[in-house]
Amino acid sequence: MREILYNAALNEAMHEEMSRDDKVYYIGEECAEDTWGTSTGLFEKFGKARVKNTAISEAAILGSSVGAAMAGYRPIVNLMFADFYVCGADEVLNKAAKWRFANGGKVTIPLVVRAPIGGYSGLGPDHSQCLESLFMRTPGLKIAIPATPYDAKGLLKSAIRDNNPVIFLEHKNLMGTTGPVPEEEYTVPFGVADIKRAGTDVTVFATGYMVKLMLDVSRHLQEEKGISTEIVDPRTLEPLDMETVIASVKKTKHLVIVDEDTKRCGVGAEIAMQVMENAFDYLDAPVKRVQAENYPIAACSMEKYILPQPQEMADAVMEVLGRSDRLDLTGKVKTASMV
Amino acid sequence: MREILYNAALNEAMHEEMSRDDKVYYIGEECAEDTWGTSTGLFEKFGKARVKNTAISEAAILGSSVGAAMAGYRPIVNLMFADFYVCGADEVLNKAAKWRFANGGKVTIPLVVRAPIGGYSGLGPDHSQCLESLFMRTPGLKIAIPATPYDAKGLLKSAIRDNNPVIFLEHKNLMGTTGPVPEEEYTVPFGVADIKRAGTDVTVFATGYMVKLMLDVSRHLQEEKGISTEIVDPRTLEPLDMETVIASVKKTKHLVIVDEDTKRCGVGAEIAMQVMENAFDYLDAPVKRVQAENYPIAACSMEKYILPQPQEMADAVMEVLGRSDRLDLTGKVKTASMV
Amino acid sequence: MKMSKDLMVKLYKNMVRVRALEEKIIECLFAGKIATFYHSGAGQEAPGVALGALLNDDDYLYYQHRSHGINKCVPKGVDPKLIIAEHFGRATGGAGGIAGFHYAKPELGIFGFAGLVAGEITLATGAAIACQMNGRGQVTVSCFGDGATGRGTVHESMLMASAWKLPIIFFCENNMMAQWTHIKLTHPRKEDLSEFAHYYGMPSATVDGQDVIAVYEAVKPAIERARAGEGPSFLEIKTLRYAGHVEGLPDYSVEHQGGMRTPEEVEEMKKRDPIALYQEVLLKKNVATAEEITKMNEEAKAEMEEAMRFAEGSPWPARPDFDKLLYAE
Amino acid sequence: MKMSKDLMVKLYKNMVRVRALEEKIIECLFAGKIATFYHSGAGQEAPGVALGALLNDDDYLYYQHRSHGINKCVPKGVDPKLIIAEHFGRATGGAGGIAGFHYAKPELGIFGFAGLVAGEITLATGAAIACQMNGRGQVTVSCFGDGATGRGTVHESMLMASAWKLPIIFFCENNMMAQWTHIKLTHPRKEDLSEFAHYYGMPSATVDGQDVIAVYEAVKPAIERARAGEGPSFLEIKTLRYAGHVEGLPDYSVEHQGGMRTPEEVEEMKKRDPIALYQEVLLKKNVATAEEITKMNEEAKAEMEEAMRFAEGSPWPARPDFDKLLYAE
Ligand SMILES: Cc1ncc(C[n+]2csc(CCOP(=O)(O)OP(=O)(O)O)c2C)c(N)n1
Ligand SMILES: Cc1ncc(C[n+]2csc(CCOP(=O)(O)OP(=O)(O)O)c2C)c(N)n1
Ligand SMILES: [Mg+2]
Ligand SMILES: [Mg+2]
Repeated sequence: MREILYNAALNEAMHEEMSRDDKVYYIGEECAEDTWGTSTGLFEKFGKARVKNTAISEAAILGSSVGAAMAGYRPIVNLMFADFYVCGADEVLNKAAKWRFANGGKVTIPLVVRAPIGGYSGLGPDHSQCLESLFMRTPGLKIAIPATPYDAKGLLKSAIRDNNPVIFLEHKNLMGTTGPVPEEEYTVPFGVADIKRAGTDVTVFATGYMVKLMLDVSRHLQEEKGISTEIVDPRTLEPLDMETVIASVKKTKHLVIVDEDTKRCGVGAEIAMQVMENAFDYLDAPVKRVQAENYPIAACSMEKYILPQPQEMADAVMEVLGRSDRLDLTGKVKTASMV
Repeated sequence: MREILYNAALNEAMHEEMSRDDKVYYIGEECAEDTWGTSTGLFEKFGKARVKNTAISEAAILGSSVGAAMAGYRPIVNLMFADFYVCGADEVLNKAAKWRFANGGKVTIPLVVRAPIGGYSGLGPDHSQCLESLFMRTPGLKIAIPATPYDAKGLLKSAIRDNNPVIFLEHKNLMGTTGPVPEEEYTVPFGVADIKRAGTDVTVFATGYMVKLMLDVSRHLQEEKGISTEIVDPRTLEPLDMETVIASVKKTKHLVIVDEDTKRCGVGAEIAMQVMENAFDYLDAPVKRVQAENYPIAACSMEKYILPQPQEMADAVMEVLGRSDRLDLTGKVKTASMV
Repeated sequence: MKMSKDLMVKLYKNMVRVRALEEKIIECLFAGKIATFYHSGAGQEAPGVALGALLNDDDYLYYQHRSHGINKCVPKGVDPKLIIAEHFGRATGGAGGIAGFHYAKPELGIFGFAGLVAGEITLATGAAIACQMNGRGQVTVSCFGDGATGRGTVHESMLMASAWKLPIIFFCENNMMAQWTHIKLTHPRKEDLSEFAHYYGMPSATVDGQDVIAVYEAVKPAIERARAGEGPSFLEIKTLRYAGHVEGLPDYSVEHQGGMRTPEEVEEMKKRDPIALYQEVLLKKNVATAEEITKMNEEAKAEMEEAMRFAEGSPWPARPDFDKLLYAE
Repeated sequence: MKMSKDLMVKLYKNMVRVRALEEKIIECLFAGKIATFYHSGAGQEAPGVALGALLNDDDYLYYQHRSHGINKCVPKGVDPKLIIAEHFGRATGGAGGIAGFHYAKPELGIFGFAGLVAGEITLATGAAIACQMNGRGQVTVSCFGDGATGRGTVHESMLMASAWKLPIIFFCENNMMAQWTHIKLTHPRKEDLSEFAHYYGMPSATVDGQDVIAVYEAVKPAIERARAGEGPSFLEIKTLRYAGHVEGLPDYSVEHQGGMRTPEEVEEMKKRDPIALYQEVLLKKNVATAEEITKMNEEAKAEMEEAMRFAEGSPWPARPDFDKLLYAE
C-alpha cells in the first residue's frame, strides 16, 4: 500500500468529502492556508464560498457553525490550535454539545471541529494542550483522536458524515509522520478500538501521539525485557469501545493508561474506573496512568517535566507487572522536541 | 451556638472581609441584588466603587478581575450561576489558572469567583451544572464547595484571604438551609476534610448538597439496616485532603463517591483512581460512584433521571457492601425539587 | 405604507393572542402548575408580531428569553399548545417536556433559545450563512435585548455578518432594562443603541416598538434588503417591559440604584400599551369595530384556555431514550 | 508640540535598540539558539517607543505577541537581557525560562502577554480598575493589533471602560494584516478602525504610526485625559509589518487571496521606515548629526550583542518547584 503523510491523509479526506457533498464547508482563521499543511488545494478547488477564512472570532466561527449545521449544512471548523476552543467555549460545550438534547432531540448538529492538539514543541500553556478529558466530560460531543495517517483519513471521513458534533483531535507532532493509506475509498467507524500491537502481559490504553511513543517503548520492552504489551488505541473516546479494552485486560490482568492530557479527572481515571466497575476481579495490580502532570504545560526546556515521557511509560509497565528491575530508555526513544 | 442560613453566612463573610480589607471589591451582574440573597446590605455599606454592578459581559467581568488582582486588588466575582463561567472560559481557565505559572511565578492572582451551582430545581442544562471536575482538571485554581453554613462562611473568608484564584461553588439548594455558625471570627482552612458523620462500615466521599442528602440516607441506613457510614466531606477539592479519605477507606475497606457533577472524567473517577493508587489492597470491593448521568441536565420532570437520587446512594452503599437486600427510601429522603 | 385590512386585523389578533398566552402561562405559574419560571414580556407584544407577519415559514427566527419567545413564535405560526404544554413539562410540548421553557419547531425555522444571554446570536449568524448558501432568498432574524449587547458574541456576529453580507436582521428590543440594571448604568450611549451598527457599516434604525405598524414598516425594508442579497441590518426597537425581570421575584430595579426605574415610571409606561394604541388605530381607520375587537380579545382568551386544557390533559413524558436525545443516528 | 532634545534623542535610541534586539533574536532563532518562535515587528518600532516615553513606572502596560512586546517593554524600561534570556529559555529570563517568548516585570507594571489573541484586553481593563481605585493618577495602556479587534473581549472591555470612565488607552496597532489575512477581507470598515470607538462614546484618533513624533503627540493627550479621570480613549496607529506573520513560515499573505498584499507592496512599505524617517527629522532639526546617529546605532547593536552573550552564558533553569509556580503562599 502507498504511504502518505498524516496531514496529507487529512487533506485527502477533506477533498473527497467536500467533493462528495456540497453541504460540507470549511471555516476558520487561515483555513485556506492551514499552518499544519492540511488545507492544500481546497481554497483553489472550492473557492471562498466553501473555504471561509474568518476574522479572529472563535465564538462566531464555532457558534455560526452550530447554527448552519442545524440549518442543514455540515461545517468543518479548523481551530488552528485546539487550545483556541476556549474563546468559543459556550459555543462548543453548550451549543454544539447540548442543543439537540435540550430541545428534545428535535434538531441535528452535523459539525466537525478540527482541533490540532499536543505538546512536545515547547510552545507553552496556550498552544500545547490536548483537552481529551475536557471534551469527554461534556456529553453530546463525539471525540476522535487518530494516531496514524490511516486512521486520520478514515476517521475524518466518518466525522464529516456523522450527524453529530465531532471534536477531531489531530496531533501536531503526527502531521509529519507517514503510514499506509489505501488509494480506494474507506472510512474508519467510530467506536471501534484498534489493537495497535497485540500482546499478552500488559494492556496499554494509549491515544494519539502516545500510541506512536508507546509502540517504540513496547519494542524495547519486548526486546530487552521480554515483556509483551498489547496496545489498545480507542481511536474515538466517544463513542468508546470499552469492550475491547476490558477483553484485553481480562487477558493480560494488567493495565497502563498513557494519555497526553492532564492527569486529574482525566482519561486515565475514567478508563481505570470503568475497568474497576467491570473487571475489578481480573486486575492483578492497580491500574497505572501516565499522563501530563497537574500543571499547565510549561514551555521550552521545562515542558519535559510536565508531559509524559517514554521512560515513565516503561517504568509504569514494569511497575504494574511488579518488576523491580528497570528498562533504561536513555537515548533510545525520542519525543519530538524543540529543546 | 446560633443557627443562621447558608446565604446569610456567605453574606456575613462578605461584610466582614470587605470591612477588614479595602482592597476587596465585589463585581458582577446584579451583584448588588444577588438572586440568592447573599448580597444584602453590601451596596448600601460599600457603595458602587466596591460593589460593581456590570453589563452582561462575563469575559470582561472575569478578565478584569484577574487584571485587577495582579495589580494588587482582591476582587470577588459573583457569577449568578456557575454555568455562566463558560462565557469567560478563557479568563478563568487560562488567565486566572495559568497566568502566574506561565510567567514563572512572578505575579499573584488573589481572586474569588463565587459560582452558584447545582440542580434539583428543574432549570435545565444551562442553569443546573456543578462543574467540579471541569475546575479540577484545570491546575492553578483552588476549589471550595461548602456543604453547611459554617463551612460556607469559614471557607469564603479563607478564599478571600487566599492569594490564588478560588472557585467558590455554593449550592443553590443549600442557600435556605440553616446551621450553627459562631458569632466570633473564624475561618475554615483549605485542604482539611471534615468527617460529617463518623462510621465504620463504608466511607462515603460526598460534596456540597450531596453531603446533606447523604446524611439523611445514612440515618436510614443506620436505623433500618444497621449500616454505619462515614461521610467524608473534602470541603475543598483543590487542595484535596486525600489523607483523610484514605485513612477512612483503610478503616472501612469500602468507598462510595457521591458527587452531583457529571460522571465521566469526574470527581468520582479521580478519587477512586487515587484510592486505587494508594490503598488498592485495602479495598474489599470496587469503588462505586453516584453522580450525574452522562447527559446534559434535563429540565422539569426529567431532571430526576439524570441527577443523583437518594435511592441510588443507598443502593450503592448496599452494593459495595455486597448486600443483596435493599433499603427502600421511597418517600423518605426528598431532594429539593420543583416537580 | 399601505396595508391590507386582513393584515391589519392579523396583527391585532396576534398581539392579543400573545398577551393572552402569556397571561395564561403566568396564571398557571402562580397556580403551581408550571414548574420552572417565566419572564414576562407584557408591553413588548408589538415587535415580534410585526416580525411574524413578514417572515416566511422557511426563514429562520432566533428568539430570546423575554416572554419565552411567544411574541415572535406565535406570530410566526407556532401553535400555542406546543408552547404551553412545554411549560407544563408534558410530552406534547415543543421539546417533549425536557426543556420546560423553550421549544423548537425546525419546520418553521425555529430552534429554541439559549439559557445564556446572547448565546443565540452566533447561531443565528450561522443560519444566515445557510440562507446565503441556499441562494433562495431566505432570511434570518436574530432577536435579543439591550442587555445582550453587552456580550462579545454580538460584536463577533455583527462583524461576520457584515464582512460576508449575510442575510440577517439583528433585532434588538431595547426595554432599557437588563434584569434589574438600567442601560444608563452600563452603556455609554444613553440614547441610540442603533449607533452600535455604525462601525459594521450596516444600515440601522431606531423604531417605536409600541407601534406595531411602525415596527412593520421598519422591518420590511430590512428583510427585503436581506432577501436581495444586500446584507445585514440592525434594528433597535424601543420598547417597554412592565413586569420585573422574572415572575415571582421582586422587581429590584424599581427599588434600587437611585430610582433608575420608579413605580411611577412603570405606571406611566402602561399608557403606551401597544394593544391599546393599536385599538385606537383600528377604530380610527375603520378596520375593526369595538365589537369586533372585543370578539377578537375573547377568541384569543378562549384559544389559550383551550391550549392550557390541552397541556393539562397531556401525558407526562415517559423516561425517554436519552441516548437518542443526545445523539442523532 | 515642543519636545526637548533629550527626549527626541531618547526616542531615536529606543527605536534602534528595539530593532537591534529584534534582529539579534531573529539571528539567534535561525542559528538554532532559540527554541520557540518569533513574530517580527520590524516596521512597527515607533508606536511602542512613543508610548514608553510617556508612561511612568507605575503605569500598567499590556503588550501583545507582535515583536513579543519588545517595542513597548524596552522603552518602558525592561532590560533587554531579561527578554533575550527568556527567549533562550534560561533561568535569568523574565519568566525564569518557563515561557520562552513572554516575560513579566510587575515592578514596571508589565505582566506578560497571552497566547490567545485579544486575551490581555480584559486584564488590562482590570489594571485600569486598579488605577482608578488607587486614585493616584496611574493609567493603563492596552496594546493589540487590528486582527484582535475581531474578538468579543475587545467589545466587552471597551464597554466596561466607557461605562466606568476607566483610565485606559486602547492602543490598536493596525498593520492591516491578521496573520495572513488582510483586514479588508474581515472588517467592514476599510479605512478607519478608530470609528470602532464611536459607539462607546470615547475619543479616538487615527495616527501615522511610522512617525514617532505623531504617535507621541496623539498619545500624550489621551494619557493626560486618563490621568485626570476623564476616561478611556482609543487610538488607531496605522503601521506596517514588513515580515510575514511568524519567522520561518512563508508569508502566505503575499501569495494568496488575490494579491491582498504583494511583494511589491511590502517593498514599497519599507520606504516609510520609521527609523529612516526619524533620522531625517533629527538631521533636519539639528538634534543629531550623522555621526551621532551612527554612534547610537552601533551602541544599540553592541548592547544587544552583550545581552545575547549574557543569555548564552546564563544557566538553564533547574527543575523548579512547580507547586510554588502554580500557587502563591
Ligand atoms: C451569559 C448570561 N449572563 C447572565 C444571565 C442572566 N440573565 C438572564 S436575562 C438577563 C437580562 C437580559 O437583559 P436583556 O438582554 O436586555 O433582555 P430583557 O430581559 O430586557 O428582555 C440576565 C442578566 C444569563 N442568562 N446568561
Ligand atoms: C484566540 C486566538 N486565535 C488565533 C490565534 C492565532 N494568531 C496569533 S497572532 C494572529 C494574528 C493577529 O493579528 P493582529 O491582532 O492584527 O496582530 P499582528 O500580528 O498583525 O500584530 C493569529 C490569528 C491566537 N493566538 N489566538
Ligand atoms: Mg432589556
Ligand atoms: Mg495586524
